Amino acid sequence: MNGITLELFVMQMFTGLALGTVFVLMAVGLSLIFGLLTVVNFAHGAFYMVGAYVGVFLMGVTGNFWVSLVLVPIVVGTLGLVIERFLVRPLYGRGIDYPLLLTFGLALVLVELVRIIFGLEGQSFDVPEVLSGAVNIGVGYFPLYRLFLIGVTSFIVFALWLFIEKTSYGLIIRAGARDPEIVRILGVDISKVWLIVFAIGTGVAGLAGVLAAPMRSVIPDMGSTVLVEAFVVTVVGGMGSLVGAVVAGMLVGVVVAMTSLFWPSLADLSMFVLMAVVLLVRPQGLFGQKGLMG
Amino acid sequence: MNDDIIRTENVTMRFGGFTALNDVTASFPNGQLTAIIGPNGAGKSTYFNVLSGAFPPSEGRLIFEGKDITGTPQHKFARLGIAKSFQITNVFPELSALENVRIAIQALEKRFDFWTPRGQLTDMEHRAADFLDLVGLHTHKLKQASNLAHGEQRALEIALALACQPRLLLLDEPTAGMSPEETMTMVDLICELASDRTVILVEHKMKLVMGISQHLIVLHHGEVLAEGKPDDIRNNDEVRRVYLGQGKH
Amino acid sequence: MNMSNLTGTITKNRVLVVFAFLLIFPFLAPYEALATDVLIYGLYALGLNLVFGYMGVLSFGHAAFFGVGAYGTGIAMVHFGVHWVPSIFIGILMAGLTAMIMGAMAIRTKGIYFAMVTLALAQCVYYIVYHMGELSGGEDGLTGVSLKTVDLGFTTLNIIREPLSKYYLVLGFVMVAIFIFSRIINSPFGSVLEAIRENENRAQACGYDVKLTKWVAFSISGLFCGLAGALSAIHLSVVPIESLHYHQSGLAVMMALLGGMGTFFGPFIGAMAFLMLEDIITTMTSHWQLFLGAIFMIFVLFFPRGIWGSILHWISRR
Amino acid sequence: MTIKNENMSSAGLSRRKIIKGAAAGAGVLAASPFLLNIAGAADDTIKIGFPVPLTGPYGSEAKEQALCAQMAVDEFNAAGGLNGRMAELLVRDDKLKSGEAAKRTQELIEKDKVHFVAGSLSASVQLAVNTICADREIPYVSISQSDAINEAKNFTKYTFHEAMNPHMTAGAVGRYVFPKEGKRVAFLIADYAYGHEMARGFKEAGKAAGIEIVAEVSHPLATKDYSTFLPRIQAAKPDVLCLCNFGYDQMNSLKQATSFGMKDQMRMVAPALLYNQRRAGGAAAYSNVIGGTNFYWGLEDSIPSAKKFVDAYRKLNAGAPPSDYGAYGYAGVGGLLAAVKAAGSTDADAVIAAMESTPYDLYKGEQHYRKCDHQSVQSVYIIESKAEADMANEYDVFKIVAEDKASEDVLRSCSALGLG
Repeated sequence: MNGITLELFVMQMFTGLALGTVFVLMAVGLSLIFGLLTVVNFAHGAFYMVGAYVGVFLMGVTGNFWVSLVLVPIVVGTLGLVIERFLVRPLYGRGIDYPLLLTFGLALVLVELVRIIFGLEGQSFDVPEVLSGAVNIGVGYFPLYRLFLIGVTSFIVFALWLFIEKTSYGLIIRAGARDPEIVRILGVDISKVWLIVFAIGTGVAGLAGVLAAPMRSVIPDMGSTVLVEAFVVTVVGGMGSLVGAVVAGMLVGVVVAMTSLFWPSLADLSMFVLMAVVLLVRPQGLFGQKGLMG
Repeated sequence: MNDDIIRTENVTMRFGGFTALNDVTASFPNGQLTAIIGPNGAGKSTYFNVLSGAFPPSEGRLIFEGKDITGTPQHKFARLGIAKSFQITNVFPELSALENVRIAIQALEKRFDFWTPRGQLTDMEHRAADFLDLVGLHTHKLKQASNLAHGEQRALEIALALACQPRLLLLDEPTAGMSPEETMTMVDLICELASDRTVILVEHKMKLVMGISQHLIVLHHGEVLAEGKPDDIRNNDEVRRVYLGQGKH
Repeated sequence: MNMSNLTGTITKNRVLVVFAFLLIFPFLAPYEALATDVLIYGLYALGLNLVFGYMGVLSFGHAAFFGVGAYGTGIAMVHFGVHWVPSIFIGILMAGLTAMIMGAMAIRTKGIYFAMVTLALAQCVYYIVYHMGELSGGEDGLTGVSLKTVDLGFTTLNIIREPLSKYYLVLGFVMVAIFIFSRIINSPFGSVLEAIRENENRAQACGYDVKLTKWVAFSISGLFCGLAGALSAIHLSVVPIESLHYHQSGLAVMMALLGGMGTFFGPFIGAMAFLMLEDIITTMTSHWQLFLGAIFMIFVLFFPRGIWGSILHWISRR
Repeated sequence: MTIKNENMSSAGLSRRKIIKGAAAGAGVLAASPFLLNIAGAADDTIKIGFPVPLTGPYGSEAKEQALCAQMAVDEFNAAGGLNGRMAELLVRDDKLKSGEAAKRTQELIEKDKVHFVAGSLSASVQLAVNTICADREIPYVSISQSDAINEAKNFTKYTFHEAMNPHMTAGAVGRYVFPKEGKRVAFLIADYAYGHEMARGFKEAGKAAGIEIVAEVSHPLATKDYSTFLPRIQAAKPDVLCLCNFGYDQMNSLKQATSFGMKDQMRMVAPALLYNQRRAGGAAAYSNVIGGTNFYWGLEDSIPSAKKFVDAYRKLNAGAPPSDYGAYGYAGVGGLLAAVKAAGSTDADAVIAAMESTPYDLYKGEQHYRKCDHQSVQSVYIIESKAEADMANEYDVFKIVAEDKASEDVLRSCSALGLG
């Protein structure tokens, strides 16, 4: 290939990692919810979209990007909380497919509600002044906002890891993921744990939405492709694994970036090829437990 | 030992870092009722799952009728002549008792027949009915399995296992959760079944086991603690210590 | 008790019942193209129902079979000038082949994972077809699949000018498919599917190779959906790329569930309810998706048996 | 069986009931252009089917199209129709999906018995509707950009293309930009027919200007994140970057290119620069971008028909001016109705003959349909997007910098299309 220098290659690598951050944030929430609740949340993309719109709304009201950034996951997480409590919970014990089907319907409803409230046309959401522009990272100019994105994602992942590994709540979550019965016998109200995990997962999806909003257009359909990408990442990483979601998200980002460099028009196909390979070689995903998938 | 029906040679089973079975070598005499006993956590269920093909062992070999069948996929065990009942009731809940058994019979004959109407499978249905008679469910043939009483479901499960016409029948705690009357009926059934085939039983009710089995294997901490006739086991100091020691807690 | 006799009779003669109903259906539907759509989507949901309803495995990848069936037929007709009848069989075979490949990968996973993996694999098919350029038409879809007249020997149908004759042409294919489907679910293989739905472990212990059975059922299911796709290519004269999108898979799932999964009539009733409701609601509001999503959630929460399944349940309890 | 029958007829009944109720009940609904078929029209009405994507990402463009098309119908009716025969517009939602469009068009023809069809907002929908209409011998006026529709493979005598096509748009923009901005040109191309058609138009224009193509990157349609495609273009150091994509793809790639600092390094050019898209994307992302359009409301200062159209629209819409895609809807339906009047009948062949022979001026100066491919020959306007500071009001988003005069010479020749 002509015109491909080492610098371009390194730059592309970096771009891939930044791209991976959105994948990571989406997959972490999806994977967490699955790991504990065995619910595949088909509305995950819709929560991402709602996050972006709540961000647009809060920006309009407060005019402050940072306030929106903090409030969006709280608002979307609360929405997740309500949905888990009143819509998903009645379905536990009714077969593993039902929550999935419910969230599929929910996604349709959420998208249409946003269309009714915000209209069909895209909303604009500008990068805050301090984060706009590009900085020289040695191999070329890289958007500051994307560097910020890498930082925020690392922070969120680290915080989640601390929460799950180092707090007593996290201990319950880990135990509950292995055997909900045991946790119940120990006298812990597992349903409360489920509620919180669902809220965290959806909240992080909402955060991903608002973080992506300045780069991508904010439209009601924006969650649809992202959902599939998040599925691919979780399948590659292994369901229910935090590490898996992070590694696979980055990996998918880099694979997409490299394909974009060498065979640009096949960029959309590349992640699926990666997934097919993983399925053939290691069906449970890179970091998945065997039992979950068979 | 040519009269073994099945034996394990140096079987070790690990789950992650945990060793559930350690170097278990034991054999099960043909035509007899053998019981696997041991305190909780001794590895009984794991051993049962190795014998019935659910878990391929991490190490060691599984020999059935002189043939190495280590690593054979689960579904082939039924075709080899090894059938099992599960510890937790495991039937086809929304189907009738008769259909439950008929499907089990069909597994040996018509796995990929896409065209014959089910109504024409009368021969299979007759045979299924016979198995239901055998386990005492003749009055419940058309009842949906999930509507049967617990004991009846256990009986149905044994009928499912029998439908494979096994030479070796593996039963995992067949009387678990049963009332005393149900237990009596089940014990009678087990004895009857053992009269014309080899039966391996996992059980933790010592008394029950001592009364009906001809051979015993005692597991402790994933290893074979003792093996022999009921009387030998009863008088074995090691076994007494393990069981009595347990009782103190 | 009269009612349960009636349902018994219906079940026994289910193929005839469907046939009789579908014969008069275009006179009840608002317009013929919609009636034809009900046939096609009913068949599509029926195909999915083999794995979803009867075997209890949720697939979100059936758009791939519908789409490949449509593209296979359309490409054969447009680019290779193949007669429409063999083209339909080409479409079906291509769909079956796709199902075999996708199935071989997807059965390596279990339970809920299956839904995600089939979805992702179907998206993969979407992008592959998308990139086939001239052959598939890419984003523009495949146009010009026009079948104007059909020579039946004794008469010639002008299916462009007479939408009713197009309906009956499609019905011919659909009825053959329904007959075959009915035989399959009533066969010993059909009972294996039910056994897997009821208790996978038990079926395995009984001696059924569950993975192989799933793969076979998945592939057969793909054939039916492929026919549905092939017929849709002829019905619409175009093959849109979105017929491969996962939303298309979602349609079949919703129709099967609305009608009653695991019931024989369910998919057709579901397709009928779905498409007619859509037709009514879209004339009143552009927010059809809101109603669709809400109705679907209500069914999942309160009527998981679907329309036909709930009727059957209600009759059996009287 | 009985049960299912009841099911069916009750659905049919409720449909009728609902429709009656809606028609009787809501004057609001009757005024809405989307429900006109409900208020049952007399039998000799001239019916025009209008499939556009009311829902979906370009819903606001579609609504605009329907609104303007309705304006054209109302004007026709107010002028007495065709000897008293009134026209009616039947708007249907095609959801921007060609399958849905094919189905809706069949419905319009079979159930509603329309005489003509106009509409569409994407090439795929346009081609699908074209197939359906041509098979059924219904004249169809397409109002979105595409080159394929004029080609022999798709063209029939029933096909009319009111919108510009990518070849003429990109060509016009290229002819303006390349001599001015520099010869090193890079392309970012959405990987579908429309994207490649635009790139081809640019290259054609570039031959005369002697451009050097330094990078050509195609991205999948509807890509959300362009960061992986941009470094390569940046590394090639072009003078001009041609964004051969549309709508949200254009908006996203522009925004992200801006964040990579590329706007300071090269001139961004987007052949189809849309009014609504620019307003949704914000001034910052679009400022200084050069593009082409069929219409901008600023034309009211120089062209009488534009003034008339803009005034009429403003009266109906609280002073807001019409958009480019709205204008297509107006001209597509208006031109069709003018031909009906000229032909004195709704007979397809008579109307086609009238359309082929009659030039028209509805909103932007004179246009006519070229005989061989029924492409509307029209001027292309070159516009530059204003920065926030230069805008007089929220509607003041573009500056018209040049006009590429209407001429058959800028179109691909009839023989190149396989039509002659």
